[in-house]
Amino acid sequence: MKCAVVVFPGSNCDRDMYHAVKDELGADADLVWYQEANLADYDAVLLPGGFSYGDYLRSGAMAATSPIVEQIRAAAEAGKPVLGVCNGFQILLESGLLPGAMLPNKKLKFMCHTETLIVENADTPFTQQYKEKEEIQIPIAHGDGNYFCDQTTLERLRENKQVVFTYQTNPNGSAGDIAGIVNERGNVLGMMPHPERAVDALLGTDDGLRLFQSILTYWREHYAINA
Amino acid sequence: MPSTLEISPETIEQNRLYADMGLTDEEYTSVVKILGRRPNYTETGLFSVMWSEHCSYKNSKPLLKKFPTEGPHVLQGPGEGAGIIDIGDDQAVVFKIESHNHPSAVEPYQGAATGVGGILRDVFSMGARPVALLNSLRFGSLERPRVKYLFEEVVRGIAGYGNCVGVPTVGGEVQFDDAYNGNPLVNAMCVGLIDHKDIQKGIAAGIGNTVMYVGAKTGRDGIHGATFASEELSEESEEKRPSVQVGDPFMEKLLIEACLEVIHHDALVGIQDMGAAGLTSSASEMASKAGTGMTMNLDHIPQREENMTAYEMMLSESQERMLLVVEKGREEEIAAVFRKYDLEAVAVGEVTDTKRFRLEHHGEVAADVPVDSLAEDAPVYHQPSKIPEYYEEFQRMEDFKPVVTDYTKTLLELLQQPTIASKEWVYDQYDYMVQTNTVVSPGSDAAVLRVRGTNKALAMTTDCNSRYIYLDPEVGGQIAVAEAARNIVCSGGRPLGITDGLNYGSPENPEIFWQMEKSVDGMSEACRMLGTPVISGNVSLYNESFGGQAIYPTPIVGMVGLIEDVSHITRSHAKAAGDLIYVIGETKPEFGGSELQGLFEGRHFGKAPELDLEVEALRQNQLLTAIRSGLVESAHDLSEGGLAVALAETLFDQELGCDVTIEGDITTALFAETQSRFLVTIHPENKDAFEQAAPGAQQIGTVTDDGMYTVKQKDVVMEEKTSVLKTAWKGALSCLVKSKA
Amino acid sequence: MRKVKIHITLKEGVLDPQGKAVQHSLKSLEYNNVHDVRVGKYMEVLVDDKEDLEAEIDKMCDQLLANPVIENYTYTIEEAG
Amino acid sequence: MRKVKIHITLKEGVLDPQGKAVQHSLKSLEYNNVHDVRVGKYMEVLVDDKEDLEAEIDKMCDQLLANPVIENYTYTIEEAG
Ligand SMILES: Nc1ncnc2c1ncn2[C@@H]1O[C@H](COP(=O)(O)OP(=O)(O)O)[C@@H](O)[C@H]1O
Ligand SMILES: [Mg+2]
Repeated sequence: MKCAVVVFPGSNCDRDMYHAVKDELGADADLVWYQEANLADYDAVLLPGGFSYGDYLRSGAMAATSPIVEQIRAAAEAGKPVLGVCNGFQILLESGLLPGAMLPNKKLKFMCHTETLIVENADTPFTQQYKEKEEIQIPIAHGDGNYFCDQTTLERLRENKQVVFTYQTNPNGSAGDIAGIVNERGNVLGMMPHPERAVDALLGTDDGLRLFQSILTYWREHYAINA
Repeated sequence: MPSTLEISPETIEQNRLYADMGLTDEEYTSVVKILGRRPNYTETGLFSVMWSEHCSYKNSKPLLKKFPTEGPHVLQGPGEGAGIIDIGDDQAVVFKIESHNHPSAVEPYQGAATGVGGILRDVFSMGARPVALLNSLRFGSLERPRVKYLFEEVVRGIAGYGNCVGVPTVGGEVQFDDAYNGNPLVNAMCVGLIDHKDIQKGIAAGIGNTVMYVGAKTGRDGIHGATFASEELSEESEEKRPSVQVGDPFMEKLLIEACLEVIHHDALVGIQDMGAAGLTSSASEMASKAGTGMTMNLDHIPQREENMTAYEMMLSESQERMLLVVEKGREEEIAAVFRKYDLEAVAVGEVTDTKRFRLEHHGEVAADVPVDSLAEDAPVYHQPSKIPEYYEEFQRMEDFKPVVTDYTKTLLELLQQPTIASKEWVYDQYDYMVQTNTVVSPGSDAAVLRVRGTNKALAMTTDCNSRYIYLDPEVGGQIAVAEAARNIVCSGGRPLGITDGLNYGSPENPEIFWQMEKSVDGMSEACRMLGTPVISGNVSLYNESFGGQAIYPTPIVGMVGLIEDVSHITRSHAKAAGDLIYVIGETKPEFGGSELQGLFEGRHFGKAPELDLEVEALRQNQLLTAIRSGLVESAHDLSEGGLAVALAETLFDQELGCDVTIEGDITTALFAETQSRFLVTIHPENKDAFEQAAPGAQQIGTVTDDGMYTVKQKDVVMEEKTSVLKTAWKGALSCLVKSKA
Repeated sequence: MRKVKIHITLKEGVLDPQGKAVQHSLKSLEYNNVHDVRVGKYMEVLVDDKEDLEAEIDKMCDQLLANPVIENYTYTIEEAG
Repeated sequence: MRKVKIHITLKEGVLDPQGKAVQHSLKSLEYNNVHDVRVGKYMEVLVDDKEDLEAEIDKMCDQLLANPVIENYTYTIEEAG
């Protein structure tokens, strides 16, 4: 499996994502500059965290207008796994690949610490290796992580099992305690917590590693045989 | 086009306009002598900024000479953007601290943010990737609304900048004391990693080479405010006022990536950040260091505002700018690297063999001065020093003997003192994990980062108990270094070296100069004894509030240590019930400058605690050896609040309990701040081996699983739920911030 | 040249954490007559005039300046001074 | 009840990194006629009317809503709808 870690101006978790996939998971990965990328060559697309365009205007808004978004959309439509973490999630929201929007944390402060997440749907390309309702430890680090969508959308997300992760104790005011959601098809995941920061027990938790392993397994089951 | 009427050299002399810019009469006279004529307006500006304390260290140079700066592993001592120390495997650690006190007092968010931006540039301009940020903060009493505002905004500013550029803020310290009511301190430290072969220098070598400007455009930011008070200029329009420097961390992030790419390009000759005194200092220092000269055409400087004068451009402190020297004819190759990041690299000048610093603007010569006269020939002052009255009085005083009636209540109160209370409210706002190397995050003694691809790790800390330094600058200076080293050692690291952030009042006050002198002496002695050379630093003087009340002398120590194997990494938190608790070091009734004294008396007086550097070094070595032999579960230095506080902090993480028996005077045993002490927990099976490794260590009790903090003598002295202590400690700071002033 | 003044406000029904915080702070400063605060953005954009300027500004807002999921926008176009 | 509409803008000469970034972004979206963008804040504050309302709003702005070191403010007071 070959993963593209898309680097926008101001991305700053790009290398962390790269190391997680390359060194800890053992998959192929490239850091690709947003202007030069050809995502058609990749099996999975990873949008890292950080502050693309300084988070000016709205987090993720400016990155979402760059031409590469069309390639990300194409990858999603082709059924490839697309993962957006933190700023990556915000970019997915701003580009309409996922429903909803981000507001500032309800306490208006940036916060950084490890949260307990509950795996709400263990049947996605990203979560097969977890058990449903499993509690996992994953760090958060964001200022705008207060997920918002209207009531109808929230109900639809729940009905379709699109809510993948929730916070055990809501840190930021997110609707429905949402920490991560997938699109209807299930192959585009956006989440505020950072699984790439949770791949080595030396740094506190490796509960995020299974997320990447799930992607790899999914890819093997669906594509590797044919490839 | 230029609408500004330039003030004539005659007027500058007659109206003593140079004095508004900060030059003394003698300094002005020596400028005239150097030039063989009167300086024009721009030239006067160049000398005034370059000869300011900030750039020339004219009052502190004689003191800085006392620091030991060499060691077998020092690759770069003071003098460049940051110091460098070898850590083996052809890798090195780069670090420096810098103050941004005055900007933060005026505009705390931007002041702190741009402080972080500046120190980052010092480090990546050496070719190093910044891997960590730390800070050291001092504020007055949180009961004051203005102080509360400063505190909140400074923390937000540090977070806003550091989080955005993606460099983890992994540690620091915050202390609160009335001495800082009018003058907060904001010192930021950056640590970088570099491969030896990538080390860059800020030199303008190679006659004919091109000088290039990269980064943000130049505006009228931070130009020496005093100059605008002169009558001639006040007639000019409102828009000519200098404005506060605003940081753009997004631009900085692009600069970091682009600069770290461009250092691998063989067309690059030299690179330096534009820090204090902006273009003037970076350009003239690069030429001066290389023994060359430089000519710049200011028409080419990217400008954010219209009609900027040469003076304004040269003195602007706009942020996020870098100056490069590039091989002639290869400018485009360099520009292409920056273009990828939407940054423009513009040719603005050329390296000459004239040893002169020459500026052209609108077809005229705006300045032409010998380049060395700006940097190396700056004046040096040996200020008079005098022992302060207060010090002699403190030395004569009887020892302060606190009377504690309710030990538990006193402990609870101490734990809620803002200087002791948990700093989680602060560091929760910092992304301390980005780059995924942070093994020990804020909340332990020192922060620890692994060095990816190796088995090594780096420990880092900032420390300075300025109360001790106020009471006794020499001993206090020793303690500051020793305490930093204790924090490194407790984490499993061998101290490598320090960067110093010297913050004082006015050096022209002999009593303050005495504080400077003595504390530098103390720090130097400790650095020698502990084997930690000074590789970089910063001086910030004139930290006084309007009433002339100087801050406590606050020479901050930023220290980095090397942990040779990640398995040696140790935290201050006890790990398991059943472990044995030891104290290394005996305790004396020392309360001068203590938290307890502050709590009971509302001020600090008397003698500082004593320090024996030989004993200190010996104990540190013993503890480090024990840690490396795998004998230690947790280690914590005893600092503010003494044993009672350290013991509580050790238990908080897992809310464990303890069963401890103390000897001698209870108040002393619990709350004295005797130096060179450690609190250690070990696994029972290592008892003999540990006692051999740390001969003076005294077992005082065991860790328990009942969640009760229990201290006995004959009877029970204290008994409280650890969770109750923790709640008080954890919530105190946010409570103070939220409370209505 | 024209100066476009754009107001971007949160849609009704979208919680405004910033507004709430400001309101709370005003209250603790004893401005007891404050009933509600909403915080939005205000932009001044300097553009060359052209025929279909309004259509273009609409597009800018839809495409980038405002997020239709949570925000509304209004603007006025003035002669640039 | 009154609705106070407050505009908070950066003082002239103060760097506006956000405005610069938005401008740059608009440019890459090929709005080539955009010359400058400045981003500020817009607040709507609902207050009870009182005699010295203007003085009070000034005080609020100075004390909390605007940062006088780098920002200017203006406001209008309207009848609340
Ligand atoms: N301004 C700050 N920024 C980041 N971390 C901080 C700050 N202040 C304190 N901390 C962290 O809180 C912990 C306790 O700090 P402190 O009480 O000063 O420790 P010590 O007394 O051991 O030096 C340390 O891990 C320190 O790094
Ligand atoms: Mg400590």
